Amino acid sequence: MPTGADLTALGVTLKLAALATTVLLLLGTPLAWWLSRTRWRFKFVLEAVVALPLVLPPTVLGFYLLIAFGPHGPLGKLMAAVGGPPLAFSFSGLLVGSVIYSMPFVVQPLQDAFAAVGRRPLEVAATLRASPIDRFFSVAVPLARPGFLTATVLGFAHTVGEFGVVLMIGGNIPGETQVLSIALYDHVEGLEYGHAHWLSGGLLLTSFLMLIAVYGLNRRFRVLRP
Amino acid sequence: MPTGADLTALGVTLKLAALATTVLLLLGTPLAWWLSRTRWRFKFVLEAVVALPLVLPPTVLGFYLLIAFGPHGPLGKLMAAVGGPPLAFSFSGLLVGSVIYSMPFVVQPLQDAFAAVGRRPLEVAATLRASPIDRFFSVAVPLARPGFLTATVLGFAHTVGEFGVVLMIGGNIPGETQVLSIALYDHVEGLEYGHAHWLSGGLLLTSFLMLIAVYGLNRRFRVLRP
Amino acid sequence: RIRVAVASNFAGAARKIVERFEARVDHQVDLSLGSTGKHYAQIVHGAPFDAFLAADAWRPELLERDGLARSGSRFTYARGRLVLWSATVGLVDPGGRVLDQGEFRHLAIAHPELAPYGRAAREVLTALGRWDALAARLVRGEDVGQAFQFVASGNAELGFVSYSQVRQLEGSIDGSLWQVPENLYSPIEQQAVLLSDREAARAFLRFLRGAEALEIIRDAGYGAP
Amino acid sequence: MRARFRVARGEFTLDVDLSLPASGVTALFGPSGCGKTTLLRAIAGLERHDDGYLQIGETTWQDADLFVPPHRRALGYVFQEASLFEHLTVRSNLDYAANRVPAAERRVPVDRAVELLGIGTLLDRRPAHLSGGERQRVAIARALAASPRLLLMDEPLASLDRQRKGEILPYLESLHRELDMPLLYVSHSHDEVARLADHLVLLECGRAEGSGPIDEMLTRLDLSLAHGPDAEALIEATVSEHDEEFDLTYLDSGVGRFSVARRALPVGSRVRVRVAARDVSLTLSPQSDTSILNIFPATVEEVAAEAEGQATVRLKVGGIPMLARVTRKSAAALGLESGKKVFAQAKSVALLA
Amino acid sequence: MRARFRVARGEFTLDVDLSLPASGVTALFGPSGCGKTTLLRAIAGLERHDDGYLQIGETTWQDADLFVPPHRRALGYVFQEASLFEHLTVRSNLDYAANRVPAAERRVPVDRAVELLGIGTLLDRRPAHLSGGERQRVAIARALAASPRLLLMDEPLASLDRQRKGEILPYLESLHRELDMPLLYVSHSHDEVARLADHLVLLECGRAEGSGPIDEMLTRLDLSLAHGPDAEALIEATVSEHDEEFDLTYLDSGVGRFSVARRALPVGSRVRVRVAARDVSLTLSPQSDTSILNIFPATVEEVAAEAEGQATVRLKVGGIPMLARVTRKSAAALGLESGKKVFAQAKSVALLA
Ligand SMILES: Nc1ncnc2c1ncn2[C@@H]1O[C@H](COP(=O)(O)OP(=O)(O)OP(=O)(O)O)[C@@H](O)[C@H]1O
Ligand SMILES: Nc1ncnc2c1ncn2[C@@H]1O[C@H](COP(=O)(O)OP(=O)(O)OP(=O)(O)O)[C@@H](O)[C@H]1O
Ligand SMILES: [Mg+2]
Ligand SMILES: [Mg+2]
Repeated sequence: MPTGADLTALGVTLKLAALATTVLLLLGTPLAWWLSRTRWRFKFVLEAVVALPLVLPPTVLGFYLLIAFGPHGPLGKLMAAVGGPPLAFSFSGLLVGSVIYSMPFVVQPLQDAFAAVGRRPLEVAATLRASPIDRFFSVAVPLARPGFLTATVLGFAHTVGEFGVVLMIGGNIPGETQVLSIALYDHVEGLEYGHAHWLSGGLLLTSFLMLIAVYGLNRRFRVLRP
Repeated sequence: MPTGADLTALGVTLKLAALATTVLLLLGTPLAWWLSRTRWRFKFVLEAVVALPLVLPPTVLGFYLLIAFGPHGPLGKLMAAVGGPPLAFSFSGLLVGSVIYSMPFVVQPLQDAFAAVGRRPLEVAATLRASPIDRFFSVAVPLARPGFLTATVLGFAHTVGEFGVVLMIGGNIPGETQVLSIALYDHVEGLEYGHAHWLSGGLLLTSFLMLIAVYGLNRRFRVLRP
Repeated sequence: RIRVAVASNFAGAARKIVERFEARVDHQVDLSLGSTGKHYAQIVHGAPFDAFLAADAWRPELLERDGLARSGSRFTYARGRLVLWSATVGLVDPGGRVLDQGEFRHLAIAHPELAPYGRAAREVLTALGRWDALAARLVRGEDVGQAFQFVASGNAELGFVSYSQVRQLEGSIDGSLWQVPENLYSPIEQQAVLLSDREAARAFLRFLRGAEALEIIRDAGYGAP
Repeated sequence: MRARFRVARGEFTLDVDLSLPASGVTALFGPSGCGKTTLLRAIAGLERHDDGYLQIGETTWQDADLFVPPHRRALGYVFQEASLFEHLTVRSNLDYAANRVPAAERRVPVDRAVELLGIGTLLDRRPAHLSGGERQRVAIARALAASPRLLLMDEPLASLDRQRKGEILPYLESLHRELDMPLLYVSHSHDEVARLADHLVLLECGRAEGSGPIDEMLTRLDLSLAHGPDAEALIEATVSEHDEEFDLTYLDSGVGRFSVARRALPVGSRVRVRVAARDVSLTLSPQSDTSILNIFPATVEEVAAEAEGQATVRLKVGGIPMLARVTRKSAAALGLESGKKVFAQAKSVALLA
Repeated sequence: MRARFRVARGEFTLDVDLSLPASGVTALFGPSGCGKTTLLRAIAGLERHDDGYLQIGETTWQDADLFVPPHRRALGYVFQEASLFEHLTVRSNLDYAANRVPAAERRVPVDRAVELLGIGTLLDRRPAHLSGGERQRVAIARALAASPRLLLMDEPLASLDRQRKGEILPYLESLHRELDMPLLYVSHSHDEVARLADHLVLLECGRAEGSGPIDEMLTRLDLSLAHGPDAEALIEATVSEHDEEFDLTYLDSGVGRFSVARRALPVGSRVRVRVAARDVSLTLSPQSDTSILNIFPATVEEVAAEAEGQATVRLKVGGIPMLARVTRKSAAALGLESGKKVFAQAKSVALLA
């Protein structure tokens, strides 16, 4: 049976995953769009930078984020200067960490999907008086639908399971930064296997149902390509 | 300066990432192809299953794999029955674990890319006497190039940085299952910060150069889509 | 060639001991660092370790009880010493009164249920009557290693860490610390067990109990068993 | 060649059962959305419809038990929409086709196709860097390079200029003659069909309204072709003589001798003559004081009323069908009815070479 | 309307400087790959070429400092290739266009466009479920529904059957008359151009070989149009009388009176007459004993030699240009040269309505 703490952790997890996915899409979409359109010679450098955080083990990435968030770190100083909340041991910090770590899973599929849209539909929209913003939302986004689905699923799932970064910068504060993955990890570490099985099963089932809902719904809206 | 152990770990890591990426592409490509073509009503269930391992924290996933690989686990028994090598605490085990964990990052982009190819080019190839296998390799694969790039980069990078699963099922055995991410983690845990910085920097730089090479080369072969 | 699973917090000392050991005898030792919980799970599932240097006494006991460790081989190889440490000079006074005045936002401890140093920290705070008052300001690392990083990076102003960790910095951070009196917490016994029957492993554990190793352990900031 | 298909697609149903000659050019003609593309795709095997039958010459490609997949059918298909491989250069597109033809079946060298379609300068380009017509020409060249046993073309010349068409059409004509490569051809252009086709299939709303040799099809009053303003008859003829003095060329045909404005064609060459129904008038006795040169005795086969007081008369002239468009008033005045003997005068005829 | 562009693309360079009428139908004519699409795209602003100038009526769309982006140009563009939004139904494709037109500028109701193009039954379909011609019709309807100030069409009717064309063409003609919607139209079809265009631009290898009113362009001997086998002249005329007895219709034009086979058109309607060069013969004195009804006094302007012993003669008849194709031998015999007075006899003329 799940404890109250588990349920709290579930709440934090869902909130984190939902927010992180939202932020990832909000940041990743314009970036992916730009990457898919630009003819900038050095865009491949930026592409590499986006994928880079992936190669660091999450705990190590978390370690460097911790240093960056600290009072002497660049992000810590920045936040202090603008009067923002401290990032370490806070939900905002988790959000930042999760976003950095999951970014490539959102940007890459979106970039591919935008590239696959091609120029023609956007040109057509332009001749039909659609402004750049208008045609982005009315043409590019709907046609890049499969990419958004992939980006959302990968971003969300990865944030739910993400663990090392969160462990390192979160401080495991119940209700604030204790997410389900940590709770689950703790059960395994504490040899509470029964509990761990229960929680894993629940997490898998919930996620499975969510994924099925997402993929199942998507079937109905799939764009046909001849 | 890197120690001899670090260099050994680097070797194991590169071997693991290269092999895992190869296996991921070998398994993921047919699966993605099938998913992108089938009209099976319940394919969304399979799509969900592929994405599922992501939501478990890697150590927890590793824990379950450990149980499965162990002498009493289903996979362990299977391997013993067919006379295969034991999976737990072996390089083969790491490979299996990494493949399971990184699978969605390979299957999803490939599936999207195959879907974006559309039916027409394959029909054309069929009328030009290309057999199904022939047209898969001569048409679908080259046209799905961006998807392969994304799949390879995400799969490779994620395997390099991947850590929890490997730590759990590998047992951190130098020369066999100690990968760079674990060595790096050990340095951080052991407060050998100078060492950790050095290693992170090296890892980032190497990966950066590899990514740049991949993306940069890719620029030249990009397929134009009107 | 033997494989030894070692708790991460003992990594520095373990490496030095192995170095001496290998110089002395014709055996080689591979260290696998990690958390004691993970090592335990791995050993249960057949990990090929010959000896286990845990961060606590509980997991070795379990292994011995379940017959996974050689019975009678278990012994305490080091005793952890808890300190209240800050990376800021002068923040922590030698009497620990900073805990009462409370001019800090975060106090880092290791996981009180999972990590021996976390349990000890909780005992100290309880004994001082500050546990409930400070509960909202606690940040918990999975193990004492993370708790240390919280403090070292300055994100937590102070925290309960292992003296061995502070020693290992060798003054690269001019912080301030309070050696917590040992009567405020039950001893942090780090125990070792023999897992395999191999002579080299026995030899290594013998060496670990020897005077030469003891010297290193003390020097690393641990109390002698 | 026998093709029977039944395809249901929402409100649209294709239901055809055709017997077509196994050689020559067959045109598929019909309004937009009548099922031409659907039929071609079924013949190519790109879509599998269970209730179908397809036989080409001796070979069965589909019946109740058998379905030969498209890559074993040795077809060439020029799709209605652009269909080049975007990842390959023009040259590689052509090679893709040529390399998959067994050496023994190679009949159209790539070079020949390149030359014919005038795409020699485009070989190193990617399809995205071609104009619409250029893409279409490459697609035709690629289909030819596949040395098919049956060539299917879905409006291949729609985006080409007249001159280019003029160069390609004779080659397509020669294909079936020289290489015995039958051609099934979708076109909306009366001109193209009149020039190229030996056989015509008229599709309408998914049904084959008719199918037969082109000369018959054009003049059948039960079909729509004979009723439009462009109703016409096609007559095969041979150039028999040039008249230097009057600047005329004489053509001999089953109908009789045609005189047309002089055209520099070698005597003996086979041509087609197109006689528009509205250029044909009828008289009961041969008129001698007329400027009209082409006058033939004919028999009325059938009379059909048209809109605006017109009527279309189907005639047989020496066994060959011809159409005349007259007013209903004259039809009545002349007492036109089946079997009536009349004289058909063609005011002008066009020579298609 | 003034358009100047210079576009370099590999070996191809488009370099044009055109002044076109700001109303009416302008046809862009030229062989495949000559730069028609490139020009349309530049006019639409889909590609930005620095060295360009474009002015429509009073409005400047591009000059050295200014570049109005395509979505502010209020154009309609029918692309050469299919270009429907695959993610929207036919209806939503049309609405996409209509919804972006400010209420004050709405001139073509969606319903009208749907009806005209006969796509009423397709409204709920996705483009992938349409036939080629159906897609093309939806694209035209969508461009119309955008109520553009300038309509650009890249071979819009290529994939449509003759009947459908016959329904759409008059509407396109009416657009510029009733709605003052100028049309720039790429076509390879002589027929379409002859019927529709007021103005013709002849492109060749990226250069404008010529540009002017269609009747002049067709008869200019310095251009290729006058030299093919299909050289022809277009003459504007008015239906003036029907002759019931001889079944003729009389047309009055600047050239004189034409007699053509009777056609049920109201007296007074404006039509075009097409006179093919090969149907025109020349005499030095008016012949009276000929069957040819259309004989006009003319002045030779220019004589150009053709292949195969032929020559093309440009005439002026009452100020209106006309072409005659004769043998070089006759040209010499008649002493044809600039200024010579002759009589032109048109054996047959076609009425385009
Ligand atoms: N991206 C490109 N790179 C190089 N050459 C190009 C490119 N795009 C077009 N061209 C060339 O420019 C010329 C003009 O192309 P354009 O599409 O304007 O021709 P078009 O007149 O529309 O021909 P069509 O009637 O065949 O559509 C062609 O010769 C074409 O090969
Ligand atoms: N997937 C589909 N679902 C429903 N109807 C379809 C589908 N595909 C085609 N149709 C309909 O089938 C009919 C035949 O289509 P087809 O493409 O064969 O026409 P076509 O004769 O080739 O026309 P065109 O000359 O316009 O290319 C059309 O009415 C079309 O609307
Ligand atoms: Mg079609
Ligand atoms: Mg074009």
